[in-house]
Amino acid sequence: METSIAVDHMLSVNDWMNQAAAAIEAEADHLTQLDSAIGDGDHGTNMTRGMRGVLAALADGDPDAPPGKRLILAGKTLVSTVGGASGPLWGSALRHGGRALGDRPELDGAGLVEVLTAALAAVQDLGAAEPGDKTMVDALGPALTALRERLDAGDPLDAALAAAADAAQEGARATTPMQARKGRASYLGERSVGHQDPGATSTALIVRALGSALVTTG
Amino acid sequence: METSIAVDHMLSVNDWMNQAAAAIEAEADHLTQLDSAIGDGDHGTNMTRGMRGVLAALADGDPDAPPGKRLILAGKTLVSTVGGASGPLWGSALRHGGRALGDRPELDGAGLVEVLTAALAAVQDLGAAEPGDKTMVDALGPALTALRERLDAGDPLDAALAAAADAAQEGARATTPMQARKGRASYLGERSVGHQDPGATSTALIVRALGSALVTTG
Amino acid sequence: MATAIQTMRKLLNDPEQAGKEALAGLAAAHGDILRYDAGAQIVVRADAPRKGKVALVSGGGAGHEPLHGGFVGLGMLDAACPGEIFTSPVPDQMLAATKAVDGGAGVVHLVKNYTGDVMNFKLAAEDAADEGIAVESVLIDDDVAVQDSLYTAGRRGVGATVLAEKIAGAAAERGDDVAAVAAIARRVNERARSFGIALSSCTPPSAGKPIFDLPVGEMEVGVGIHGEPGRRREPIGTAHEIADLMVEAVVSDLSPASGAKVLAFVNGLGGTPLLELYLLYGEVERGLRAHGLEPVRRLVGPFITSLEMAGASLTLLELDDDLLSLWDAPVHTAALRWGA
Amino acid sequence: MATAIQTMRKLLNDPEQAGKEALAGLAAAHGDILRYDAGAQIVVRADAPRKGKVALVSGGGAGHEPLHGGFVGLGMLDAACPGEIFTSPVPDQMLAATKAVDGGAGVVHLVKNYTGDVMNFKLAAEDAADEGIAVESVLIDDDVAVQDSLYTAGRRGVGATVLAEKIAGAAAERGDDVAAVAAIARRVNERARSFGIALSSCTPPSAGKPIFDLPVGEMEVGVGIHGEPGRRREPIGTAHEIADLMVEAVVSDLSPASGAKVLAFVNGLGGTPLLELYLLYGEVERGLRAHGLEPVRRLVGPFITSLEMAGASLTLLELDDDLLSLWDAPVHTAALRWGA
Ligand SMILES: Nc1ncnc2c1ncn2[C@@H]1O[C@H](COP(=O)(O)OP(=O)(O)O)[C@@H](O)[C@H]1O
Ligand SMILES: Nc1ncnc2c1ncn2[C@@H]1O[C@H](COP(=O)(O)OP(=O)(O)O)[C@@H](O)[C@H]1O
Ligand SMILES: [Mg+2]
Ligand SMILES: [Mg+2]
Ligand SMILES: [Mg+2]
Ligand SMILES: [Mg+2]
Repeated sequence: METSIAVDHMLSVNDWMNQAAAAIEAEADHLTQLDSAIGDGDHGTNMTRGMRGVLAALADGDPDAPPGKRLILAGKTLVSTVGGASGPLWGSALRHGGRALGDRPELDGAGLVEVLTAALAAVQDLGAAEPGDKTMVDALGPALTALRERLDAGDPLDAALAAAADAAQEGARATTPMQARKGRASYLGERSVGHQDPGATSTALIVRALGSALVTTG
Repeated sequence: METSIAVDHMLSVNDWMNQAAAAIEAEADHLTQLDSAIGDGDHGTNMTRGMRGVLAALADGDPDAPPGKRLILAGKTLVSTVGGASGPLWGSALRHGGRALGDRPELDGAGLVEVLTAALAAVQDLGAAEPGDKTMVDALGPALTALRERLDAGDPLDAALAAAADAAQEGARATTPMQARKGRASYLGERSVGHQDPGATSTALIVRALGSALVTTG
Repeated sequence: MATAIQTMRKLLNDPEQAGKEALAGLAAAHGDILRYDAGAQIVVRADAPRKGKVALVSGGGAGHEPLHGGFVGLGMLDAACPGEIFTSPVPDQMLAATKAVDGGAGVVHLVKNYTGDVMNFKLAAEDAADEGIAVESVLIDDDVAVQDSLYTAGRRGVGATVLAEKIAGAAAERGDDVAAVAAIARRVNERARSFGIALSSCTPPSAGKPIFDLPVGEMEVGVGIHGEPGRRREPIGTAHEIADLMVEAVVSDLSPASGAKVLAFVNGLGGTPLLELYLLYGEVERGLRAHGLEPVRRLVGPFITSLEMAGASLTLLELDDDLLSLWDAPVHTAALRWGA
Repeated sequence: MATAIQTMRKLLNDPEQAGKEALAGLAAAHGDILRYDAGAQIVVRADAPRKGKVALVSGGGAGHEPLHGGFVGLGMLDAACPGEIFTSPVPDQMLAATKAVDGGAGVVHLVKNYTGDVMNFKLAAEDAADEGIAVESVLIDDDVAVQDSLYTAGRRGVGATVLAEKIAGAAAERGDDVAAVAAIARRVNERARSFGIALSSCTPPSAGKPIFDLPVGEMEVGVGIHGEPGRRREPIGTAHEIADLMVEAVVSDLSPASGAKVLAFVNGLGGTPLLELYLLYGEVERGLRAHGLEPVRRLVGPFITSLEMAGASLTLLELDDDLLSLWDAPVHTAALRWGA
């Protein structure tokens, strides 16, 4: 178990992953439907398989591991179980996010900004997507920006997380009119316009799950 | 051209085949539909192809050939163009029917009885179907019986042909409750019950066409 | 009759010409193996006639590709007579094929047991006899879904046709005489049984619509290869259940020796992809072993099809040493090739 | 997520396990050629590793059978890494395969150009380098339906994959070193172009319903092999028109030398039977000759599929003497076999 030293401004990696897995699984059919329109109809299945793997790995893992190590384990598990585009992308995101934390015993708001910064960099490094290319970057980028701005402005973590989640969701919605320039959807050219990107949509779910990962007991 | 020596009691092979071809072609979709239910959905196409071949062969054939030779040519053409079960069966029927006529210059009612007797024998010889097996025999057999009885009773040829056509049609209808014991439909076992036999149905059309083959000019 | 191609999910020009155009394409693609005589409407081995070799001729309706044209070549058929789709060819074709491949050692006709095929081949054999060519006819009737009785058309010829063409073809290649080649083909037929199931209907190009309606979630059990409905309709089973059904049907009818070496042939009906056929094969092998049988040779793929029908059939052949070595002998056709 | 098999016309047990069960069946049917390591989720040549031979590894999502597992064997792949259906495999598989087949002469990864495949193979190559195995990666991107530009994911890898696996496999078999094998594979990719059309959608087992809706009478033009919609939708054309469209697309992009000798590969997408593929091949050959090209080798059949999708693709490879002799070299795999 992670030890939490204060109420409401620390995050549990396990809770985050648990909530994310539940949200992904609940929305799996929808994600697959989105991927059917502009991809190959497997995104819901891919992410479900990956998140189940992550939960199993965390359950089997070292109970005393610090958050960074947990994130690395989660990322490795995604790489090893998902495949497709989303596996290496989210996998590398969490691995690099975890590495950014090093051995720090706790994950607080500032730490999360570092995690998401490293995650976004990893996604862009591997996938070379720019904002506006109709990918998960269009959800992750705005989420990070919103989080950083709210924390910089002194907002409490829960409010900042809510803002980040809204920004990710808004970013996902904003992919609809875009023409895809990366991933499978790019094969469709102009026909990709008018559909919401599945990866951005699942990313918004994962970001939203952070709000349920606040450690409320000390 | 055939020479006709009297009004209304001679038959033209060419007219018979022309009328039969027209009737088959008009009903082709229906025949194929019947064959789809208990066979392989090609009976309309098969018979249409065959009858077209027959018309072409008769048009190319010796204009002075007697009816028997014309029937042999029609039969050979069916054998050579139809394939399937109906090709050899109707082909042999007409070949043997034609042979029964020899070189006789005309085809009258008595001749037609001989033709159909030989035809039915040929069908049963090749296909080994008994009445009640749900095949063309169930239309051809009753037609022959009705024709023979009416002519024996002294009815005029046109009335006898109408009776034969009605008997064939009734015979075809009567195949519906039968369980097929020959041909493809027999593979269905009890599932063949409740469907009218396509070959009996086309046979009724061919018999009915005889009524339009009466030579009315001398 | 003219059917618009817009009613079908098919690559066609004129639906009525589909079979013939496919043969022209087959010949264009495999000119080293075979030639297509469009006039006589036959497919003939490129190097026919082979002097002194018994010639093997088969044929039947089109729509079962690669059967039969795809099996013309070294170690298999000398000629194939393709009819219209699902319609037996006519005697003229069989006679032309017989004459084209006769190398003086006699000709064997491999005939699938369908009323039309049997009657047309019978008329052709009579014609060939008139022309002085000795023809031995072998009837293939391996489909256990159909009750064999004196009062029916008898069992259908299905998957065993492929195996008989391969094995009898090898016997002919090795120099067996006409009686021996025919005997081998008959032995294959005697030692083989098949059973098929369909998950969809199929659409003959000239009909333009499916032969029967089959709702998703149901299967036709005991189908042949002409888009006919099967013996009964059931809710679709798992591959495990379907394999058990097939294995049970063929094994109980064949009654192979316990521990017998068998060739298991899982055939696709045209629209079912290899992923599913291999998945089914795994289940079939499990089922065969559970019956104490030893699969030593396998053939998995769409080799005798029913247009684009979804479904599969199992053919089981009990092997002896001679059948096994003939199966392994070189073959070089469009659809089967090894050792050559 | 659990999808009932009752919603599909498929031979399945658990839809989620379809790919793995098919591999088990493949291995059961072809134990002489390959083995399936279910733990590592890889298919490996039965006699791997081959000491001193460059090893060829490919992989990608399942659902394209016989690609890639059906191409493991002498003269082609040393190992295949099959992902979930339509989902790239994971680096662990590629690493395990690479280690299993490394014969000390280096390993070539043949990677179809899809974001997922490229990224997973990239991570695997990094892992292999960490373990001291030199990996050369070759990207296949032959699909001219997709615009290649710096601002897209680039062209997809489709039919050329089969040809590259065959030809690079032969080069490895003849003893070429790792750079030479990779160079040959790159040459195949450079001299090959593909274009596909779909007449139906397809249904991933775990999704349980078709990826897109395509009314009868329409076709998707410019599709890949993952059930993606194509570049545009049009009323279905005749085989003649479709062949012209395909030939025009690949020839104009490839710009082969006039009079060039070519290999024409007419590929079925899974649900289209051989009758139609040969019919299309005849039209393709006509089209190629009209462009002054000389087809000297052909491959016709379902070799790189999109589950049970109806449709076809054309891959054109401009040959030189070396590519031709490597194409003709012996191959013994489940799906392609000659000379061995
Ligand atoms: N180059 C890329 N950079 C960032 N995200 C990408 C890239 N390519 C694809 N994606 C994301 O991956 C999602 C698709 O994931 P998924 O369906 O699981 O994989 P695949 O496309 O291999 O089937 C897309 O919706 C998109 O958000
Ligand atoms: N043994 C037989 N004797 C008489 N008629 C038969 C026999 N077998 C089949 N038929 C007839 O042939 C018809 C089917 O003809 P057709 O569909 O053209 O040939 P196929 O069955 O070869 O597709 C059946 O409806 C039946 O009337
Ligand atoms: Mg996807
Ligand atoms: Mg019929
Ligand atoms: Mg028929
Ligand atoms: Mg995918």
